[in-house]
Amino acid sequence: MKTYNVNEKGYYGEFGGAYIPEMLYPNVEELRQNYLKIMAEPEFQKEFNQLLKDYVGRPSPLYFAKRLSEKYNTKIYLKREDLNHTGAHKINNTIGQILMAKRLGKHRIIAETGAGQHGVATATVCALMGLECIVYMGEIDIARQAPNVARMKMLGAKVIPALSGSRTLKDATNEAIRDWINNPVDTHYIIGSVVGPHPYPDMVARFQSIVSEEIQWQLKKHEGKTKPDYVIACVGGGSNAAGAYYYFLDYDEVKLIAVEAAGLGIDSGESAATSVLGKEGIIHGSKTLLMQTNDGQIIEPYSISAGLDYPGVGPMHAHLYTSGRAEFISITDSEAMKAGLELCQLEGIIPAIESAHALAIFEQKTFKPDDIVVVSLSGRGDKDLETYINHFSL
Amino acid sequence: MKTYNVNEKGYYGEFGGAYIPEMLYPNVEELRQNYLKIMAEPEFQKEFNQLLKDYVGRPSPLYFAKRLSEKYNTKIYLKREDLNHTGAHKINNTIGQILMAKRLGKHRIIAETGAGQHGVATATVCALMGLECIVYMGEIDIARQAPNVARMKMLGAKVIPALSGSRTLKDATNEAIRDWINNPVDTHYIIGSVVGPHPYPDMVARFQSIVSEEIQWQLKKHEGKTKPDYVIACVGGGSNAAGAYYYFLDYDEVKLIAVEAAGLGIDSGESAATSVLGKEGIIHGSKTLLMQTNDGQIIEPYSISAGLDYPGVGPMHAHLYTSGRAEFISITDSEAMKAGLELCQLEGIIPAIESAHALAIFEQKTFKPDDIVVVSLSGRGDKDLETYINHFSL
Amino acid sequence: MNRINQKLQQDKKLLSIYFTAGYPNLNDTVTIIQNLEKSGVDMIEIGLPFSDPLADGPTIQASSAQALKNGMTTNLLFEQLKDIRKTVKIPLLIMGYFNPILQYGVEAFCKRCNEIGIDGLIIPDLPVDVYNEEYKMTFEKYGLINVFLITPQTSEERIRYIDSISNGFIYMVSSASVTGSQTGFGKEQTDYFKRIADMTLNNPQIVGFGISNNKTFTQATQHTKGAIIGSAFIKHLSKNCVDTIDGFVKSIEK
Amino acid sequence: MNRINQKLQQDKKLLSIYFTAGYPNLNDTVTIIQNLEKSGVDMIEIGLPFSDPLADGPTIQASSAQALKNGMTTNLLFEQLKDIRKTVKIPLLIMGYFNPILQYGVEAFCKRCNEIGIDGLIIPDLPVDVYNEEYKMTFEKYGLINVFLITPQTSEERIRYIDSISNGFIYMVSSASVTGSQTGFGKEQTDYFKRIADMTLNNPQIVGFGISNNKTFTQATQHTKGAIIGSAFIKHLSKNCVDTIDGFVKSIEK
Ligand SMILES: Cc1ncc(COP(=O)(O)O)c(C=O)c1O
Ligand SMILES: Cc1ncc(COP(=O)(O)O)c(C=O)c1O
Repeated sequence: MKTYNVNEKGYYGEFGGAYIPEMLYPNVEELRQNYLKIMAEPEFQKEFNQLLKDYVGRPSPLYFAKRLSEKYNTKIYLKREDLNHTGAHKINNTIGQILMAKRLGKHRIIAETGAGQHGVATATVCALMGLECIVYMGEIDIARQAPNVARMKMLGAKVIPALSGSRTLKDATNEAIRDWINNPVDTHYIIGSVVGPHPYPDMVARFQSIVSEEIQWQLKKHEGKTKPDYVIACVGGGSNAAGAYYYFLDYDEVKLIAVEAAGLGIDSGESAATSVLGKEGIIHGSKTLLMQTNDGQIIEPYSISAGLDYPGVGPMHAHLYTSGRAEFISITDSEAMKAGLELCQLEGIIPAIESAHALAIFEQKTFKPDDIVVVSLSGRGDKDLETYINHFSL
Repeated sequence: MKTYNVNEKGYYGEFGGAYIPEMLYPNVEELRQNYLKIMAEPEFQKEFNQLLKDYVGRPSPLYFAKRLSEKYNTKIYLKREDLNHTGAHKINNTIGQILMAKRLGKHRIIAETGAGQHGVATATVCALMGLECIVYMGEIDIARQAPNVARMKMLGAKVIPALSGSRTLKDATNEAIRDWINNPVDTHYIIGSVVGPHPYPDMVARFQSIVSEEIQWQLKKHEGKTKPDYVIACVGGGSNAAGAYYYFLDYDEVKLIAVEAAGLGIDSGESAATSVLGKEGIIHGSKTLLMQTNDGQIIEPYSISAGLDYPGVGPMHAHLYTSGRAEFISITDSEAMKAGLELCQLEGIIPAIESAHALAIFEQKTFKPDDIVVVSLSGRGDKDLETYINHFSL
Repeated sequence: MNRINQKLQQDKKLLSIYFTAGYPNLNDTVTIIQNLEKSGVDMIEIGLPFSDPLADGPTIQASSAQALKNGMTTNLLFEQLKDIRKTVKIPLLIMGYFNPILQYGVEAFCKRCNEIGIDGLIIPDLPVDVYNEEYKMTFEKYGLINVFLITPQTSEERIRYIDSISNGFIYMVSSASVTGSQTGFGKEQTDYFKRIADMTLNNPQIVGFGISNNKTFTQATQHTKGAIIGSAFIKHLSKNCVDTIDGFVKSIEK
Repeated sequence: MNRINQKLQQDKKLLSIYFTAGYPNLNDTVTIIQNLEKSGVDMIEIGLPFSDPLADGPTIQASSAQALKNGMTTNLLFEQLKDIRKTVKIPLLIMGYFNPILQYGVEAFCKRCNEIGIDGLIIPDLPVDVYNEEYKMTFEKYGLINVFLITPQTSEERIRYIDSISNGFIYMVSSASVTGSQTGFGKEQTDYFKRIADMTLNNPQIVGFGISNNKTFTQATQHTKGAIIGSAFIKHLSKNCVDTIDGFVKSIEK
């Protein structure tokens, strides 16, 4: 049987693996050997689920968006990860990883962040557990996601600007990896998406799989069936998509759509549409699709959305793309912004610009009136207010 | 039997009533005659509860705050209204009122707002229902709660600055009432707290009562009993407190603590501690306690928290105060800010500065180790980041 | 017989003027009243300023704020008015929000009005029923007429009820709006004036809100007993000194 | 026999120098190599610059970024090196991240290295197992020695495994850290050097990371076969011209 999940060697098809310097080997290997075992412990399960419920506020609703559905003449459900504590799906993963880190005896936590949501989610769980927290964030992202920087500071995290390269997510990730190399014993690196060396993509996908787990029983209540016709999610690294797809991966009747950031346009040279523009390569320890020159130098991506402004994609998604299991669609900055504003004004929900990319699909693609379309509303737009206000001169 | 609820005439003890100009009589009377009937309709109940669940994300968790409990050596539960859609308890009421307004055939909505949370919550439900929305907000509050102003704009609401008086919540309320006088036929005024003429205080309290309804069964799961020893809430107008107290009002064994804003200190002349500094009088259509000169002029209040910066208090709370049913405690700006930061760093939750006032109680009052203390975490602090960051020079 | 009732019996359209006590200057109160009477005004509403006048538009709001800033208080107003009846004969009403009166004490307030020679009160936020149940006796004891408002939205039934407990005139709000927000009357308003006139109530009606010049005064009084000018007069005072009151009044009645 | 193996047989402590190709100027590569050999350096690691050098500290990062900006590419580097063996005899290694090599094609890359006379490769993010399973044969076909890293955290078991598949030297990272982040060696490091020495591995060890002067060079080589200087040399180049290389090298070996 075909599977779109990881194999024992850490590969999705030909993508994945752990292309890491030896300095990281002990940490990554320790994690690889222990993550499944730890995740299976009843005590771990209990603590994880309790925190998801009482602290994060799960289950997040599966909300039937009536006015949006009317407008696009199909049945649109929004999976409301924006309602999670800290405002995005990212916290599902950081809760899991902080419990993992504690069981591995780590007491110093590092993370990279783009939109700042993963940084805030990491700072949050560190505060909750009383652990030291250092977050690397590109200088450009520090400027465009100021509210999240303020939140991290409030939560007691140290935010260190990444000053190299495009000064965005990719460079913050480089810095985090350097920190981990420099601090190999007491530090756990909480990666924020389904990227990085094995076992990160799989571990993060498992922590995010709660999203599709819930969609199944919630849809059952709403529609009497557990499987939607479509699941749509934006893809930066791919964690919200991985979570939303997870339990549907092996059911071909559930069509998966991955939405990437086209920035100023696929052919503009200012884009982050990895699947279209990328080729197989190695980034951040993983073999995957990435935007690169013929020479193998990584191209600095661009998107108005800090969370999608990444030149790679998780290996699961690289495989979903090349295998054709998921359809990949690119959405420009201005299409996303328009879709974001539309959701505000039709449904009273301000989406993160990342999530707005997923919503923009409805202007691109026509669905049937009785199609059940689940959109991963991966986060709320509070962090993006300034960008929205300026974009629309409100 | 003693009761702390409203009587048929709209009074809580000697407080309440509807001291309104004749211009408002038809609207208020229409509401008075219909609100209970409408709220009792199964169709209304269904729609209200469905939206609370799928749109707002209720139930909001009752979260056992482990590290905070350890620090103060008692059992502290946080009622997580901060996780609601739009970030505060305010949305419970606006969902209810928008459904009410629709049934009354209104298609223009006005609201006042202080912290902006009620304005955002109103703009949100108006977008959801496709109704016109005008929000009045004091000029000072527009400046200190900028993120919420941006959110209202995104949601398509028109924000009109109140330029008179202290240019805060009281004055925004005056302006909203003037608007209603000028638009008596098609407009519904969504008041944001348990203030204003009867039936508003009772109607808003009923919409907010979901909070204590949930506390009962959630506490049952956590502690095996439905009643806490203490319920603590901040009081601006008093709606989050009313919601958190509601089902406990008639049970004296549940001690109620209302926390007011002392601003720079009770005796500083810059304060909003209505119960201590107020006398019986009329404000915004209701007989209640309010801060006023000997001559009956309303005193301009002060608090660092825009949501507590109000010279009156709802009539229910005036009665809880004079009857001794609730204990009233005042917390200064700096005590509240400290408690807010403490919650960030112990529990990873950034509270609204309003809610931080309630949390500051633990430095003032000692609880027994096995006391079950429920604190209404009425909202999240995203709107307050700038104030926090400046206050602590982070 | 109360001066208001006497005045209402006169066979003419009545011009009533509202001003805010303590505005433009703290001690203008008596001069304004005297000048208004001299100019031929029929009735005066002395505004007791309030910090939060929620039924008033920007003009009266601003005058109230200024009056309070100038130092106006309830006691001071009574002090200024204490000898008013030595010089002024026309009906005088105090118009104010309920809270300052409540703080003074309703009975004490009524008593003081009576001593001074105030004839009536207009308290926009004192509801009819509360008045009826709690304060009617006190008002009557001190010979004060309480004036109620009606608006285009007030039901016929309620108008009849208000008429039944009124004993002076009914303050007919020209259109549902705060003071000062109209610029002229249209068909809707004149229909309304006529509709009420056709109800042949016991109490005559005097129109308020939106009267600013001869034209609106004439329109407003076509079917009613009189009209009240507020914001327009305050605006005049804000730009001209109290000596010009005569000119303002003449421009209305011309 | 590979030049690296020959060199390792010499009875001396080896000084190896890393530099980034294309830095400070695009065409400095050959001059730097020649000057290094003339100054008595034993071995050279030619850095193939990469946009995202995640195991490197700020100095090497900056030099890589500058080199790419100057126009360095894999092809150009090979072009610059094509006649290098006409003048240079000491062992030459290319040190680079895996992605540019992968894009070039691993086999093509190895072939070209072989043609030019490159002796070995250091690819920090090519894992031991992947090398072993996928690329070992190719490397051997083209006579290239692949150099693996070990760190203070590498387990004894893993060191023995790495030793078993190495056929040149082991690159011993002085302390777990990115390049350029040490300022001197303490007891911890020297204990670690000694611990590894006591394991009597088949492959000699050469220390890298944190060697910047005569003192650290001497410490590093007390228990090992040699040491590699990278960041300190790049820093030197950033402030001095390529003619001063001799002085730099002499200051290390003095
Ligand atoms: C709200 C939101 N959605 C999506 C993303 C993209 O991440 P991923 O592709 O891992 O879901 C981010 C990243 O910060 C985010 O904040
Ligand atoms: C988070 C929050 N808590 C409390 C309040 C105070 O209102 P109330 O006293 O009606 O709960 C506000 C008002 O804006 C608020 O935003």
